[in-house]
Amino acid sequence: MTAAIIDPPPGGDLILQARKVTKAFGGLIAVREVDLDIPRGAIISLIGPNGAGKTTFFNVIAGILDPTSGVVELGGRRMVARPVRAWLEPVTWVLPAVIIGALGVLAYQASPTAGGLIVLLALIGLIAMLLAAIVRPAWYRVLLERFGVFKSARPNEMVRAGIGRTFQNIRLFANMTALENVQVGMHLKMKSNAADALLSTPRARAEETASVASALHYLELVGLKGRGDQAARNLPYGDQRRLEVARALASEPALVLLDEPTAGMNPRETREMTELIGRLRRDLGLSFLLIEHDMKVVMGISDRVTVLDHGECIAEGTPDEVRRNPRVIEAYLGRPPE
Amino acid sequence: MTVDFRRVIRPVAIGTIALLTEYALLGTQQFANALTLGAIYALIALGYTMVYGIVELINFAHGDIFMVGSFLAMWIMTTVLGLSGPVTNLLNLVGLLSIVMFATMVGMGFIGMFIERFAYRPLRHAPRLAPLITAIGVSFILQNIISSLFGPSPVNVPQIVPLDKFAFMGGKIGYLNVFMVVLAVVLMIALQLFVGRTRLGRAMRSTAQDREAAELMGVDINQTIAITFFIAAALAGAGGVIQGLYFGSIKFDLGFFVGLKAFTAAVLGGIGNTTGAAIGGFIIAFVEVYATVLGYTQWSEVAVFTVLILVLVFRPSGLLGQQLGERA
Amino acid sequence: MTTATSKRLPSPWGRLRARARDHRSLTILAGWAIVASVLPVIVMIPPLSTFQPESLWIDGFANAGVFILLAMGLNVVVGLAGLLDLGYAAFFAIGSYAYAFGASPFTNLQIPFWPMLLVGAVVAATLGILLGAPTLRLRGDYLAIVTLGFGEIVPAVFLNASAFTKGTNGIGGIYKPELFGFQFTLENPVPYYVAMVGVLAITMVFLYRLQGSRLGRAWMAIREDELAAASSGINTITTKLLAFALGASTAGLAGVFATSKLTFVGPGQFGFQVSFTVLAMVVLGGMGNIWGVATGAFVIYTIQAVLLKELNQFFAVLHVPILQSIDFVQYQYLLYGVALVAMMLLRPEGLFPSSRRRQELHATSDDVADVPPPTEALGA
Amino acid sequence: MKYGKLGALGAGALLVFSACSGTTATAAPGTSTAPGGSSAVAAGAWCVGGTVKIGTELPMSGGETANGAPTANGVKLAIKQQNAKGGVAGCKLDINVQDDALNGVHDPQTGAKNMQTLVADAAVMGVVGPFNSGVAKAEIPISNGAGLLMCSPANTNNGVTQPPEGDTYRKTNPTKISYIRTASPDSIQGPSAADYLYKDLGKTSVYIIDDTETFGVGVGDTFQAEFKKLGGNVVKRDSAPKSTTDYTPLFTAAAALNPQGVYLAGTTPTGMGLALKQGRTVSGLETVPFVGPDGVADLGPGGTQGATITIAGAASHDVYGTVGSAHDLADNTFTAAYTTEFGGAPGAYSAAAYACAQIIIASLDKASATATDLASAREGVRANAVNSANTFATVLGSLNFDKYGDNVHPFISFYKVDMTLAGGKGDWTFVKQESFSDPNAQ
Repeated sequence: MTAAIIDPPPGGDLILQARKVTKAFGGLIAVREVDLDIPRGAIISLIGPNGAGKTTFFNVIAGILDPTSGVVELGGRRMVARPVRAWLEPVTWVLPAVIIGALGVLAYQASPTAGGLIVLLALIGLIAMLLAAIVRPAWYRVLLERFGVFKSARPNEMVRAGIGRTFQNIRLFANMTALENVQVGMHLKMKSNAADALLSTPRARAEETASVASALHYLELVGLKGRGDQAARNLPYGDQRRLEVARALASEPALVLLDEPTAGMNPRETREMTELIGRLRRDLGLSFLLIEHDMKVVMGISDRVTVLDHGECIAEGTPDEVRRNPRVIEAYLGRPPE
Repeated sequence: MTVDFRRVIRPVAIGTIALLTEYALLGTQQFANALTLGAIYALIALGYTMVYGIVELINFAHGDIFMVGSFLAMWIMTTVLGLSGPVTNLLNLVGLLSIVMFATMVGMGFIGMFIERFAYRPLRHAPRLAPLITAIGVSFILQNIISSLFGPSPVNVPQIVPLDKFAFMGGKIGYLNVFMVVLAVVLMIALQLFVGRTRLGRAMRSTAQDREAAELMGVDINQTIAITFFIAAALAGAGGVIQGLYFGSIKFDLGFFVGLKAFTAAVLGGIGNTTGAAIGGFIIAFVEVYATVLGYTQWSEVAVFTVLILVLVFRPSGLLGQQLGERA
Repeated sequence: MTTATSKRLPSPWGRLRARARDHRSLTILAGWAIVASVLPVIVMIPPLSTFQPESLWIDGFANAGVFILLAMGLNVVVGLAGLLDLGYAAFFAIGSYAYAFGASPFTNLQIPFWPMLLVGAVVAATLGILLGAPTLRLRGDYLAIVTLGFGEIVPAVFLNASAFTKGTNGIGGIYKPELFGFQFTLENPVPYYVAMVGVLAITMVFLYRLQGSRLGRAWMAIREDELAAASSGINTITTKLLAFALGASTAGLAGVFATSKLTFVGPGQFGFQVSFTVLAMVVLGGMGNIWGVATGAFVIYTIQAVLLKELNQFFAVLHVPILQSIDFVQYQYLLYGVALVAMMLLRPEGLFPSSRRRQELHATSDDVADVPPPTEALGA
Repeated sequence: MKYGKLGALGAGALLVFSACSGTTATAAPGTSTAPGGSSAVAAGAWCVGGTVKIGTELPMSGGETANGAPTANGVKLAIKQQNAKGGVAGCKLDINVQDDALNGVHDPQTGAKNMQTLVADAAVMGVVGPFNSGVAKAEIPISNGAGLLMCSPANTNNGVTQPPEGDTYRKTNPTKISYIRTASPDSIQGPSAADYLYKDLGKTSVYIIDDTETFGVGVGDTFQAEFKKLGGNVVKRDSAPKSTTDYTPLFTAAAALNPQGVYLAGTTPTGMGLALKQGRTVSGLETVPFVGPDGVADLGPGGTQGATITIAGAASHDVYGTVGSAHDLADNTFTAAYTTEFGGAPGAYSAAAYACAQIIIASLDKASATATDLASAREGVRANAVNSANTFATVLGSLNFDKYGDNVHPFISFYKVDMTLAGGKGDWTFVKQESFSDPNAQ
C-alpha cells in the first residue's frame, strides 16, 4: 500500500524538535549532533544499519537517557537536555534547613523550648524538601528553574507530555492480562488515588468500569478483540507487538515512538501493522516516529526519513530523496534500497 | 600483560593513598587491628560475591558456613592433631598450620557443595525468593547442629600460633596479625588467578555472564556451580581457621553477624566483583574500628550500614559494580 | 469478564463464587466472621484440645493475627510491588514504640488505643517513605541489603538513644485498650481476639481493593518491568514510595496492637529474625496472593509458637517410647530449619501461588542491560 | 546471680523439710517409696491428681540455651531431691518447662504467652523465671493478675520491682505482689564493685565496657556513678553488643588512656569472657585488675564448659568478681549433687534456680496445711513466699523478701581468680563478703 506523502504543515507546527542531540557513553559517541523535526500528524522514520545509534536516540527522546549535549523540545518546551547546575539541587534541599536550624540554635540560647521547636521545624522542612525532590511537583520544578537548575524530564513525564512508545524487544507486563496491560497505559488518564481505592468511592468504581470499556476499545482497535483475558506472555508474537501499541495508545499520546514495530513479523502481520499505523494517523491524527529495518514499510508509509550511520545523520528527506542518496547507498554497503 | 593505567596503576595508587591516610589517622596499633578484621571479612565476602555472581542467590547460610569452618578447624586441631597450645618450633607450626588449613578448606568445600546440591539446586528454576528462604533454613540447621554437637557456650580454640608481638613504628604487632593479612591477600590473588587464568575459571565467568549460552558452549553448569560453592565455602573455611586462631574462642552463633557484615562488604564493593568484595571487607573493618576509636562502638553497626547506604545512593551498583558487567 | 464467567458456571457453587467476586469486600468480611467463629470451636476438639486450654488457643490466635498483619503488609512491598525488603521489622518496631510513647507511664501520656492505631500506622508510613527514599534507585538485591541495614539500624537507635527510649530496659506498664468503657485485660484474651479479627478483616478488604485498583496495577507493572512501567506513564518513584508507605503502615498497626497486648516494648524484640520470619510467611503463603499470605503466616506462626513448643507434649501423647525420651524443645530450631527447607523444596511457589503471578521475580530482566536505570531519582 | 559452686543445701533447710515431711507422714498404700527418701505420704485433698508442678520460664533454645537449660536443671534437681523425700505433704512434684526463646532469642511476647500457659495449668504452684528483665516486665502483669508466684533467679534490673516503674507492673493487684527475685539489684552490686576497686585495690582510674544488655548497662551505670562519687576517674565507657567478635580495637583505644583497672559490665555469655581474653592481650592491660559482676564471676573453675576462666584461659589472672549473695553457707553439696545428676558443672544460675525451687517448696509445704484445692494452694504459695516475716533457708543462704519482692538483706561476696587452683587452670577464691540493708527500705 502507499500512503499519501504530505508536506509538513505550514507554520511549523512541530510536535517534537530535537536539536544537535549528542550522546556519548564514555569515549564512544553513539549519537552525534542529530537534528530531527516531527510535524504534527507526520510519520517519520529513522533508519540506519545496526549500531547506528537509533535506539539510543529513541531513549534520549523518551527521557530515559540524558543527552551529552543538545536539546529535545516538545511543543516548544524544553524537556530533555544535559542537566544544568544539577549540583545546586541538593543545596535547595539543605539550605532552608540550615538557615532555620541556625536560627534555632541561636534561639536555643534564649529559650530552649523555642529553640527546640525551631530545630524541629528545620528537620520537618528538610524532610519536606527531600520528599518534594523525590516527587517533583510543579512548584518544585518552578523553584528549580528560578535557581537556574535544569533536569531532564523522566520517562513518565514524557508520557504525560504526550509521547507513547514501544520497545524493540517487547516489554509487556508478561504476567498481567492483555486488558490490564492496556489499563496500565491508561494510568495517567485516571484520577482516583489510594484513598479512593481504599474506600471504593463511586468515582473510583465508575472510573474503573470506564477504563475497562476504554481498554477493550483499544484492544479492538489494534485487532486483539476477545484476547483481553489472556496473560500477555501467552499471546503470539505478533499480538504482543500489537498489545504494546495498544498500551502506548492508551496514554492518549500525540506522538508515538515505535521501535521496530514489525520486527519478527511475517508479511501478513507486517502489512496489518503498517495499515494500523496509517489508520491511526488518519483517524486519530497521531504522529509517529519509527525505527524500522523493513524498507518496504519505511518507504511505503513515511513522510520523511532520517538516516543515521555511526551516530551521525547522513541523510534526511522524503523516501524518494533518501532512496537516491549515494551516502545512504554506501552506508548500506552498496546494496541499493529497492 | 601490559600495565594499563586505568586498570592497575590508578587503583593501586588510590589504595595506597587511602591506606596511608588511614594509617596516619588511626596509628599503628588500630591500623593493624582493622587490617586483621578486614582480612576475615574479605575472605567471607568473597564467598558471598562468587555465589551471587553465578546463581544470583544471597546465600544467607554463608556466614554459618564460616562458623562451621571455625568449628571444623577447632575439631581437627584438638581431636585429630591433639594440639592444645602454642607450637614454638617454626617448622612444626608451618606443617601443622598447612594441614589444618588444607583439611578445613577441603572439608568445608565439600560441605558447601553438599548444601548446594540439596538445598539450592532443586530450586534453580523456582521463584527467586524460594532459595533465599531455604538459605535461611540451612542457616538454622547449621547453627543447631553445631550447638548440639559442641554446646551453646563459647568453645576454646588452641591458639597454635604464638601470640608474640614485635615492635613496629611505635606500636606492637602480633606475628599472627601479619600472617592473617598475608594469608588473606595470598588467597585472594590465588582466586583472581584461578578465575582469570584457568579453564574452570573461564567456565565460571561465562556461566555468570549467561548461563544458557555457557551451557550451549559445552560448559557443565551443575559442575561449575558446584565448584563455585566449593571455593566459596573453602574460603569461608580459611576465614574460620584464622578466626579461631586469632580470637581463641568460637561460638555457634558467630556466623550471622560476621556474615551480615561480610555480605554488606560484598554489596559495598559491587556484588559479583571479587576485588570489590575484598575492598569492601577492609572498608567495613575500618569503619568499625573508627566507630570504636571515637567511642561509639554501640553505633558501629549503624555506621557500617550508613556508609553502605550512602555509597549505594551515589553508586547504585557498589564501588566497582559496573566492572564485571552486572546484569542490572 | 466477570459476567462471562458467571454465565458459564450455573452450579450453585459457581454462582456463589461469582457473587463472591462481585461483592468481594462483603465476602472477605463474611469469611473472617466465619473463620473467627469456627476457630474457637475447632480447638475444643481433640487432639488440639489436649495441647492447651481454649483460652490459650484464642490468645495464640490473637498473637498470630499480629503476624498475619505483618505478612499482609510485607506482601504489598515484596509480593505486589516486587521490592525485596529484608528489614520489615523496623516498621513493626516503629509502630510498637509509637504506642509505647503515646500510652505509657514513661511519657505520662494516655492516648486511647483506637486513635493510636491510626497514629502508629501514619508514623510508620512516614518513616517508610523516608527510609524508602534513598533506596529508590536500587534494584533487587542491593535493595535487599539496604533494607536489611535499616532493619538493624532502627532497633539499634531504639537501643542506643536511651534518653528517649529507656534503651535496653524497654518501656513497660503500657496501657491496655478500652472500648466504650470496657477495659481489656490480660486474663481474658477474647476481646483482643475479636479486635484483631476486626482489624484483619478491614485491612484485608483494603488490601484487596488496593490490589484491584489503578495503584495495584501500577505496583504489578513495576514488579514486572520497571522501565516499561515508567514508559507507560507510571511515576515509579511515588508508586514505589506508596508501596513502602502502605506496607509500613500495616506493620505499624501490627506494632500498636502487639504492644497494647504485651504492655511492654524493648529493642530486642525486633531483630532480623522477625523480618526473616515474616518474609518466610509471605514466600511460603504464595507471594502476591493476599489470602494465601495470610494463611502462610498463620501456618508458620502456629508451627513456631505452638507445635514446636508443644512437641514434647505431642510425642508424650503418641506414646512412642524413643520419641518420648528426646527433649524436642532443644531441637525446635533445627526442626524449624528443616521445615523451612522442606516446605520450599516441596512448594517453591508457595502454598497458594496466585495463578497468574506464579512467574514473578523469576525474571532477572537480562534485557535491561542496554538501558541504564533512570538516573534522576535522588541527588543525581 | 551466679553461684556455681556456692552450692549447698543449707543444713537448716534440710532439717526443716525433713521435719515437715516427718510430722505429716503416714504410709500410703500403693505409693512407691522413692530410693533414699524418708517415706511416702498420702497427699492431702488439695493435691488433685497427686502431683503439683513447678513451672520454669526460661530461654531453652537457640543462642540462649546456655542461659536457660542449666538454670532449669537446678529446678529439676530440687524437684528430684524433694520427690525422693516423698514430695511435699505427700504430693509429688513435677515440672512444667516453658521456653521463651523465639527464633533463638528471648522474646517478651513468647514469655507472656508462656506465663498464660502456666497460669492456665492449675497444677502449677509457682514459676522459676524469667531470665531476662525485659521478659519479666511483660510477664509480671499477668502473674500479678492471676496470683501466681514468680521467682526469678537472674533478674537484677531495679525497675522490675522498685517504684515508680515497678508499680506499673502490679496495677491489677498492687498489694498482692507475685514476683520475688534472689539476686541483688544492680543498685547494690555495681557500687560495691566500685568500692572494692577504689578502696581495696587502690585503683583511681577505670575503663568500663558493657554489653548493651539490661543487666550490663544497669551495673555499668551504677558502678560508674559510684566510682566517680568516690573521686575516681572513668577514662572511657564503651558499649559493645553481644554480636561483637573483636574487642581488640576497643581495648587498644582504652589502653591509650592508661586505666588502672577495667570493669566488665555484663555476663560471659554476652561477650565479657571474650572481652577479658582479648583485652588482656592489648599492650598496657597485661596486668591491670579486671573486675566483673556475677555474670563474669560465675565461680566455675577453669575447664568447665562455658565458664569465664575456661574462655579467658591464661588471661584470667588478676580478675575479681562480685556475687550477689552470702558466701558463708556455701559448700560443695549442691555442686556435687548437680554434677552427679547432669554430668557437668552447674551453670551460672543453677544454684539460684535451685534456691527459687526451695522457696516454692517450703511455701507450698506451709500452705498445704490450710489448702483446700489447687487454687488455694497456689495462692498460699504466693502469700507465704512474699511474706517478709518468712525466712527461707536456701542454697544461697537465708532469704526473705520485702514488699516489692527484693531480698531484705542482700549480701555481696567478693572473689578473685587464683590461677594455681584447679590443677593450674585457675579457680575463684573467696575474698570477703558484705551485707547491705534493704534496698527498698527508704
